[in-house]
Amino acid sequence: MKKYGKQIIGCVAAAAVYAAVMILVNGGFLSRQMMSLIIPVCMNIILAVSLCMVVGFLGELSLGHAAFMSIGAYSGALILKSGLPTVAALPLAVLVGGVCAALLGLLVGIPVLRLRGDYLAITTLGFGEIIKSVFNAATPVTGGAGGLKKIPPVTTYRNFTFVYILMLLVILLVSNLVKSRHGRAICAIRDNYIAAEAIGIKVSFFKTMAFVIAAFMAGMAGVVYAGNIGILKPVNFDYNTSIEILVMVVLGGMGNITGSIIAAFLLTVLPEMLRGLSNYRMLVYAIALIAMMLFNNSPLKRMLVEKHNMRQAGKIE
Amino acid sequence: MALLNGILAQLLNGLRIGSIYALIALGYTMVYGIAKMINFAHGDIIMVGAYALYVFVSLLHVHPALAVVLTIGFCAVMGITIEKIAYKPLRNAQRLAVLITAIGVSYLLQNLALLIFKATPIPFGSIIRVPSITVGEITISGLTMVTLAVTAVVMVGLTLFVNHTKMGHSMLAVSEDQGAAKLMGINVDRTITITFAIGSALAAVAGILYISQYESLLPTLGALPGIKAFVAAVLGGIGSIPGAMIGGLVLGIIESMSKAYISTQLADAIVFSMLVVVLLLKPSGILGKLSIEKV
Amino acid sequence: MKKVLKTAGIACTIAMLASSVASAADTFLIGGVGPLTGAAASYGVSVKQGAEIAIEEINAAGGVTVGDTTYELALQFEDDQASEDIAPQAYNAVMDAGANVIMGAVTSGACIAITAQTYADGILQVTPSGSAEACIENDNAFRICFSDPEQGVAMADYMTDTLGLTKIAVIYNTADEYSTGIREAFEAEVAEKGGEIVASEAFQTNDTDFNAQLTTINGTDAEAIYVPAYYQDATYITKQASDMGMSLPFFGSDGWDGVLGTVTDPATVEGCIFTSPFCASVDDEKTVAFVEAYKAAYDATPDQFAADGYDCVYTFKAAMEQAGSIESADLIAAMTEISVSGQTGDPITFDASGAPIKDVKFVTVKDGAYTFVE
Amino acid sequence: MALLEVKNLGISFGGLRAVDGLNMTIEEGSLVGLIGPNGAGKTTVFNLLTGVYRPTDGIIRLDGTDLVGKNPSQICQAGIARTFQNIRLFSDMTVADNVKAALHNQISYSLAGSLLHTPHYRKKEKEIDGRAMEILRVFELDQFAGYKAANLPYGKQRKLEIARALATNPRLLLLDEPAAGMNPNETAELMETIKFLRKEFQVTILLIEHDMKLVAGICEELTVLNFGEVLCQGKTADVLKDPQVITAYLGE
Repeated sequence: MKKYGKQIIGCVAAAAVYAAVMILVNGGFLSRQMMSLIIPVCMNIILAVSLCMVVGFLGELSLGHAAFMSIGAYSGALILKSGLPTVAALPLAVLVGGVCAALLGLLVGIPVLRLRGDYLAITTLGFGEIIKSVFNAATPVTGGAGGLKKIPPVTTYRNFTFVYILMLLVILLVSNLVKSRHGRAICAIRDNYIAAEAIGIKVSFFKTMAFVIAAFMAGMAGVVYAGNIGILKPVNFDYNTSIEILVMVVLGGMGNITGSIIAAFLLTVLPEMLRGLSNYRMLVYAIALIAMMLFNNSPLKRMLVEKHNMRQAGKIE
Repeated sequence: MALLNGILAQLLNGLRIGSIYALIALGYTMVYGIAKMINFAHGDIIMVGAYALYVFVSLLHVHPALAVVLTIGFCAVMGITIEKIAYKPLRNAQRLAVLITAIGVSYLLQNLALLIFKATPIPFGSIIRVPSITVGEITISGLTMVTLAVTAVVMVGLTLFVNHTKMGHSMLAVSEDQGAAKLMGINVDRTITITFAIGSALAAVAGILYISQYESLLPTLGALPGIKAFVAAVLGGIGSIPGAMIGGLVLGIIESMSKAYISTQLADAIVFSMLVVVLLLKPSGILGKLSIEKV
Repeated sequence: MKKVLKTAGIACTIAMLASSVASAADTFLIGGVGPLTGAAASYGVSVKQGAEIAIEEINAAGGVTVGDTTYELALQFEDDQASEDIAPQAYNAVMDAGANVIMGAVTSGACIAITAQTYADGILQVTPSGSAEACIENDNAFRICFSDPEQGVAMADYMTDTLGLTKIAVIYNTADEYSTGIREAFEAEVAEKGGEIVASEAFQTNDTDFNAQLTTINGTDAEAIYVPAYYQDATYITKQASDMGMSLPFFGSDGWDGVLGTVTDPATVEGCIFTSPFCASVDDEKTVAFVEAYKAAYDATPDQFAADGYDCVYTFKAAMEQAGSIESADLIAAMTEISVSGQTGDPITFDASGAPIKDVKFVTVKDGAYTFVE
Repeated sequence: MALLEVKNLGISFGGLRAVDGLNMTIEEGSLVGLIGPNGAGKTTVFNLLTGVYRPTDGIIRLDGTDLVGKNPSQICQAGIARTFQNIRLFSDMTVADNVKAALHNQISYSLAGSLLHTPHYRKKEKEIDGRAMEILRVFELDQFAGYKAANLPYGKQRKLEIARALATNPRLLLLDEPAAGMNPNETAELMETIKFLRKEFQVTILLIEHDMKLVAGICEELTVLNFGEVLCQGKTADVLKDPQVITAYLGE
């Protein structure tokens, strides 16, 4: 019964957020600046939640999430530009973007099977830079450094509903996955891969699977990005972008989907809220980031968590 | 003959940039090996070192030799401060938490520099003047030789320090097992603080040589060499001191060779592909120790 | 701190003026979008400062009179970090503040990222320095600077026709739209004129080491090197070339302007020639006045971005006066009828495509100072 | 036929011969002890049997199937489960999820079911829940099902590890020092549990243990290792009387 309670709360919250956004947008209560943030927030939530699966649940550090996003963005954008009616083009683009990114995920999955930890991290970073270079060089298809331009603006805040559903879908799929035998296998690998193997979990298979699913979702987010900004440039998918997504996941408390969502929202909106500080904006952002990380691991927060743990342990004794 | 000269010249170009990567990678590897964290702000400490040298020499008119010492001291103190404020409270947190904080520190340093020194590049002539050597048709730049020499000296010095001093032994112990080191009476906090001081001092040296080589100050100047040196450190086997040196030089040479003979457009892609290939063949880098988990 | 106060001051002024509609001098708000932080910050800062000089001049001279109303100009400049992702937010932030016209974005990609929205909003958009052709695709968009292909073609003609060079090497930034755009047009035009590109060497943004590319060029029979890139890149390239003992003449694009401020030894760029609409060291009256005002206010020498920003503001003024209205549609319609006497051209007029019509000029470094090539 | 057949098993690490010429047969349903001084190579034998290490030479057969060259997850599926000397729980997961993770191959459904939580998923999950609780109940861990594994006290963590191993439905269970770090009361309790689960789950058990009271109390047969080689094999009572064994344990 408790399980269903959580699901009901989730549904109500999702509907309430949707209603609130629609009222704010259509009622003209939002500034244009805030309206232009709606889609980026959704997109970043998709990215953060999908990366959360790799970093939080699988426990592998990936610095190449932006590469998956870029593959999705470019392939999806080519579909959007093909002249199909939006009704058909948009879902198709999202699907193709996701699939292309997933294929890259499979490719990246190969070294994933051999490498761990920081070596894997640097490899994913390397993959990202390779993709970026290739996009830069493949001018006839990608427009090179000048970028792929004139992508129809099909995922602006006017198409909020579509993007929102996509976002909910991603959140739902990831949180569903976590509460399943596949999710348990992935988490088991994170906690102790030797023990995971010993209980019959195929570590390589599940690692690759996590990467592929996360890549698929990042690819979809890329299509949303393409349809929102209208121009794709390889430089926007460098490791800094990957790191920004990673920051959301870590700040959200690794392996915590709700945390990732909140962090994605905050970190997208925060720099805009700080515009009033003009030149000091990024400085304050940096300080805020450090402060949030320090708080997350401060004695105060730890005390709260430990109290909870003690209560559990106390009950056992 | 012309082809041979060309190859030789490109090799030297590789050494020129590679020796800088190697020097930065030494700092990376040092901090990584002992504190077990990827210090993403390392590249920005190089930037701070470069600006500090500029302030001492051009604005305060300190004698260059003294300025070098002051710069190294300044960066070491800054490294300690950053460690105390931003990293130490996270000593027992997840490793990723520290990584993100390091990224925050990187943003902070870059934006501070931007506010203080503005975005326009500041020209700053080299304080190191060493004549080039010409052998046949090949010219070896004086600075390249200085950088190589400094990198080699630093590498040897670090190796000796780590293996033959009390502090060095503490560092090795901390790098093996922090908990056990603590039980053995080693002051882990102090050891890590000193590691950061040394790492930052190395970054300062790298900054000084970098700015002498390229002569233009930018708030973001540390970012690219920082990431390349990180790659170099991993390539060589992160945590290994000679590995950092080899990784840096190899990276520099691959970079200049692929620019010269394959494609300047795809040079970065080639460099990173090489990295992936090396790691697939040798998952812990050229000289890295493969840590096998005991079951 | 001064800047914060200043921004706060402007914000207060805007708020006050907005609340008292009946005040004698109404405010005409220019919404600026460009990088103030990040790697491209210097371009945005220059544009902003150049525009501020123009605004101060105009306001000091009594503002802009349109019909019966006199407008005081104001600028709200939002940071887009030269990023396509952030430009829309920056644009919407200035729109929230009630911008009447848009100056920006400063960089091409960010500019293209907001053109669809400015077009939908029907607002006059003038980019000071967005040189990609796509920046002015829409009817509401104009630019002050030359387009990338125009520059490339102009330099190719000059090098082949005027100087009679036939074997040319190119170093360009493969990750930069401006650089690749010029390079493409340049190489095509050189081929057209019967010249030969003997080497076309790429580099990436933030690269500082060009020895590999220069060594390659050294091994060819190039007679000159063309570098369509920014002055930082030019600084590194010329310095490293001179260290290698290369003596080939350098040619550049307008991004080279400012190179004397960043080289440690002016001898390394002595004799180089680049296309530039603006040269801070010429001694005509208008330039001198601008340079002095700029120096007094910001303790720096204005570059072409500053000049572009300056001209942008005067373009708005001319459009307001010509239109006799501050309605966007009227301003846009007036754009093709105006003639601006600016820093980067005198006169500057605009064609229906939104491109400026002004003379291409070549600047060279002679005895460590910029001068126009006669 | 014996359940487990090990013939001439050996492994070298560099020059070191960690296990050499090990022969061992374990009959279905028996409870066998593997003992020997520290560093004798007992855990290495476990690692060889479960595929963590690949033997340099020798044969391992489970019910006639060759296991050499298979990876740990394949060997687990073939029917060997184990616990670890240094407890390896999924410490950030709940007690219940630790066991459920081990039911991964027993009660299965598709990825689509996982992603969409289909009715089939619900049915199977219910089954998994039931089975997991059943197993936890055996170890009296059911009331802690929702707690993080890391928060359990040490003795219960050991129990949970055994519970998790049993969830894979093994034919052969390898226990690596199950009583390590337990007080006499806990050890006594553990002995009862082992006896009980042997009957309840009809599983054959091979265990490494230093606690002689436990070994003597429950093992029917013993194999004694010393310096990687078999010192002595046979019925528990006989082996414990063997002078060689006593020397190996107590020294000269």
